[in-house]
Amino acid sequence: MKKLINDVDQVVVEQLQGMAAAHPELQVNIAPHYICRAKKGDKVAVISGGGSGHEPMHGGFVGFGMLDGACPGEVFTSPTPDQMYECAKAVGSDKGVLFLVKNYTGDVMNFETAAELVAAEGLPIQSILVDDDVAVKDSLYTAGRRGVGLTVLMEKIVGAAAEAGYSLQACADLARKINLNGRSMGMALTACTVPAAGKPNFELGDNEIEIGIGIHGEPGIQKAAMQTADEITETLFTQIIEDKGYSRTVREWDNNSSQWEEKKLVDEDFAPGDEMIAFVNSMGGTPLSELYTVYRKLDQLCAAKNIKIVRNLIGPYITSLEMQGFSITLLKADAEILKFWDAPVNTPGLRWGM
Amino acid sequence: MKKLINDVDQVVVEQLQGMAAAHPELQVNIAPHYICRAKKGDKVAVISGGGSGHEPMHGGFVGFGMLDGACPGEVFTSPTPDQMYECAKAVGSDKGVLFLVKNYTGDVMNFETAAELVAAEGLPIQSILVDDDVAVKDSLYTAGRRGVGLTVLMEKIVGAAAEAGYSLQACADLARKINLNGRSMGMALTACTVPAAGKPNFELGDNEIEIGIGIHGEPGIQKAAMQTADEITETLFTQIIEDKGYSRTVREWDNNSSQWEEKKLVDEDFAPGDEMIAFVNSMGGTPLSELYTVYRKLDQLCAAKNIKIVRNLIGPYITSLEMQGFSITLLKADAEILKFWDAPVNTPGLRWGM
Amino acid sequence: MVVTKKQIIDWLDRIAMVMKENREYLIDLDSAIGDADHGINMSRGFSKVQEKLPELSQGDIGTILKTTGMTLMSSVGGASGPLYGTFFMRCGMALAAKEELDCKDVLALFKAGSEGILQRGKPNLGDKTMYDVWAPVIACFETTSQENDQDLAATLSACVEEAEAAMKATIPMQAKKGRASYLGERSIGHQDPGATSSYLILKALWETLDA
Amino acid sequence: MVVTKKQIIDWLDRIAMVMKENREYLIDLDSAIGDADHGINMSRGFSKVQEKLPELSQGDIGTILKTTGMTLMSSVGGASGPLYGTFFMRCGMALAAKEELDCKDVLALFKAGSEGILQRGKPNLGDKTMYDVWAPVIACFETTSQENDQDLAATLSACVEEAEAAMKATIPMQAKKGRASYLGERSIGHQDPGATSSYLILKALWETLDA
Ligand SMILES: Nc1ncnc2c1ncn2[C@@H]1O[C@H](COP(=O)(O)OP(=O)(O)O)[C@@H](O)[C@H]1O
Ligand SMILES: Nc1ncnc2c1ncn2[C@@H]1O[C@H](COP(=O)(O)OP(=O)(O)O)[C@@H](O)[C@H]1O
Ligand SMILES: [Mg+2]
Ligand SMILES: [Mg+2]
Ligand SMILES: [Mg+2]
Ligand SMILES: [Mg+2]
Repeated sequence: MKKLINDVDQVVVEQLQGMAAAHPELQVNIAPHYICRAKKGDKVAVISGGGSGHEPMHGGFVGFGMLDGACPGEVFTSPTPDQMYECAKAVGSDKGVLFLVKNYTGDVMNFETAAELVAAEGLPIQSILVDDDVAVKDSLYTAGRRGVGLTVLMEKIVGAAAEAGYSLQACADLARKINLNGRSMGMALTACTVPAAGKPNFELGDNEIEIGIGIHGEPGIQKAAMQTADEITETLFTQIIEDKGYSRTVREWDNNSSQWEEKKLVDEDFAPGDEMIAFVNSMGGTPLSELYTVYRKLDQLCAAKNIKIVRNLIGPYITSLEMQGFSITLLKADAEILKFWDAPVNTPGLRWGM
Repeated sequence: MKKLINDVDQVVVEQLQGMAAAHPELQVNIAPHYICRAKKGDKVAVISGGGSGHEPMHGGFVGFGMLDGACPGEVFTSPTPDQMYECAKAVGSDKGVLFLVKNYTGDVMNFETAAELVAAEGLPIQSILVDDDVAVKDSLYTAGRRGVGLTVLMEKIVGAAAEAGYSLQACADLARKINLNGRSMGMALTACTVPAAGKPNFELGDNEIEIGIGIHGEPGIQKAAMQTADEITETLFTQIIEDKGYSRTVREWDNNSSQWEEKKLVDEDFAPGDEMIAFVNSMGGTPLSELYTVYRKLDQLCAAKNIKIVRNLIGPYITSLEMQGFSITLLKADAEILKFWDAPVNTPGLRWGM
Repeated sequence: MVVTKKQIIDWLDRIAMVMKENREYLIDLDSAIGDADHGINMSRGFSKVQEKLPELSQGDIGTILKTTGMTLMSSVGGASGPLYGTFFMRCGMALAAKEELDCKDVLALFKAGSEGILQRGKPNLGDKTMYDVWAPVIACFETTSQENDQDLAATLSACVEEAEAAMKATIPMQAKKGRASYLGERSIGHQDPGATSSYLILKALWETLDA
Repeated sequence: MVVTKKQIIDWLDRIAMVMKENREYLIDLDSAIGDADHGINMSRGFSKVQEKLPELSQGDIGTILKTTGMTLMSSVGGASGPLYGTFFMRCGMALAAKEELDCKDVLALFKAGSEGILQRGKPNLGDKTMYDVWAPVIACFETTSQENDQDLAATLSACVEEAEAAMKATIPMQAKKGRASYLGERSIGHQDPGATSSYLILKALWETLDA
């Protein structure tokens, strides 16, 4: 393992110290770990978090028009409830706190515990799951679809809505709508190495790739022989576009009854004529040039299905350490979504309009 | 070699096609290869170029406030004079054309030939070299210092000056000043593979790194045993900060006499109290998280030397395919430089203020 | 035979040691069907617990275990953090104010802890999780303690054997909960890391008492 | 013995073939002290020249060589693009309107080409570049052609031997120009890729005439 680190046990802390040095406009808290805006806003506070190793997500998305706070766990390990609780206290007002949570068992359990603590503090709280990874096929026999690329788009769009004065309920509704209209899939050319583990999590031969990879260095759904960029892009695109009617039961907090409520939510299908935000993401070690090779094909495939890409995002935004590979996310976009996508954002990881 | 490509002979073309699809506001020309703004401005046209494989540089820096055109060669191979010539005709007005050229034998010779062609066309032309890589020690017994990280800062700052109406001469003077006040050094944890070559250019053991790497996959100045991020950062920082009075003879075009003039240029030293733009760059395969670990140390080192980092840029901006490693660039910044650094920029690869 | 407060402290101390010793092993297991952090998470969490043991020795057993749970909750992260956090918090709540534990108390401890896992993670039997260790261990405890007249040593010894078998029985299972479930059939043939750490926790208790 | 226009065309055609055959070899040489693209650059450039040969066969030798230079200039890139581009453009200019070449013409060709390299790249002898092949070759050509009464076959044969020796003589040199110069002393012990392609170009002419 060769990495630019000093001590495997200090990687997260030292990265946070680097963030603090580089971005004085952010407040970086070390014990417990969280990054938040320096000033509490009179608005819904949008907070996300998850294991480290996905940079710039989430800490790099804290700032105007996006997140109010981010809670990084150890590398690929969910953060703990005290982080989200302290972060919520730092940025949350009576307008409420919205958690955006990627659907992993650990994240869900830790954020649920945190939500209970925040609610006990008397702050209105809502928690919305992102589960956009079509590589996971059913929710009955698995922990359900994982939260991957769509998280970035959701944080941008919902962050802009909160900035514009949306209520907690309206922000939650928008986030839920985004989740039901966005889907992703990823692949890996190489594995990655968690610093504290010291060796890669799985082995890939010189001619092998993993299809349906998550973002935690776990093996994908299926090993395959190496293929051209066009072939791989078509595989991912087809899986995303043909995925229909995924249904899951999620738990959302009810601020009136102060308890969790189960909700059954069903994806909305993609259809010809849809307008989309297309997001081609690097897993960390894949250079931008290769993403453009992928985008070229994605653009052709969308055109052939009469799907109109109206916005795009191309680059390393939700990564898996130094893993080589990429993911595609498609989000069906209506006027509300596009308006908040286009709204100004100013964070270390995503910036436009200001 | 596992890469997201289709055909080793088509990588550059297909990336350009991807750029064209993703960024309709740019004009992407295939024969010969160049990327330029859709509209010719009534201003100095700033053009750069070089081998491909350094994305987002240069093509990703075409847009408002930065480049007017970029000419990508084959991977790690200088572009040919016809590219710069055609690009200059596409975006150049009678305000003149400024070439920003990284100091590599190939780039210099191809851009010189192009400058002669542009001059013959009757357009005022100027060509400024970037040679900021302190890993190369003398210019007498080598091809001279290489152009590396400073190129990105120069393109941003000079691009903004051109946007603000600076004359060709003023743009060239500013570019020259930046070159004499900015220095860089890089290192690699891994080699990278040129697609058409099919195998890495050099081998590094599990415990080896290359110090003083360029951006073309060539071996560095010196192999070393693996070290901590702090140690490596200190090595690069020290080399940059202690480099004094580098002198070289450059050739600049004289539009009056229509011939090349030799100029001897000497670097300005860094001193305590200096204000700097600090740029920590990923070679492509190193994830953002590790760059922040480096930045943490760089910030401490600067503070200890009473050097004030007043702006920073952290991320993969001038890369070497999928190589893992990083470079540090420090640019002494006066009010003029900071003003144009802060000015709005809107390109696929760098964006703020708009 | 009773379990003294000192032995509870020793147990927690031993778990920390065991998790350090088995760090690579648990990482390897989690590499195969997860994200390679279970060994890291467990040893980080129990090191934190270990650091707190000196100050903890003042309180009763219930307080010790509750604080252990809260410490795990805020230091482990991942899926196992809330699960083991809840496990120990519930143990503490079940044994409030106790200064020593008899055989029935130990059963109550496991039952409360296991119930906590069930509520947080909603695992079913056979889902290939740590619950696949605790459920059979509790059944075994109930039977053996009755058969052996509440003899803790004999009961625990049987439970450790049962736990080992239960841990190994996760190998042929297909994961339906947690990260391993994404692998579908590819999760078959690998031992569950959480089941393994649960076995180690139980065995550490037995070793503490046996010492 | 004279060189016909047909033979010039065959020469260029053969260079394209030779560069394709030696692509990996030149890549390997450039890997050691450069950026691994010389083989790619040369085979790309001469393939382009090869594509143009049918239409070129109309023109005189000067035109053929000038077009070759311009084609290389706009397709090779890197350092070798402008260098070989200038080399062949200068050859063409020196042999304007010729339909066949005698021994003195061939000397003029090499001299003009080599002069082009000198002006573009400003190499010194011993800098470990392609110029370290052309300079001794021209000296050898002058001596041998005089000694052999302007016998082209004998002269060229001697020049090919000289070129091979000159190419190998770049091995112990420390590079002072081009990308290899960055390596300082680490460039010693490796054969210069550009010197090698220059040798191949010369040898291809000899093979063409000898065939
Ligand atoms: N829903 C669940 N119920 C019970 N145990 C679970 C559940 N999900 C996961 N586990 C247990 O957690 C273990 C994984 O823990 P760990 O690797 O620390 O967390 P993560 O999976 O978040 O990386 C699994 O081996 C399994 O035993
Ligand atoms: N200044 C120079 N003068 C003459 N020849 C040079 C000079 N610089 C480089 N060369 C030649 O060019 C060769 C490298 O060509 P190539 O690999 O195609 O270009 P690049 O170095 O730009 O990648 C070297 O081996 C050397 O022979
Ligand atoms: Mg984990
Ligand atoms: Mg090159
Ligand atoms: Mg795990
Ligand atoms: Mg080369």
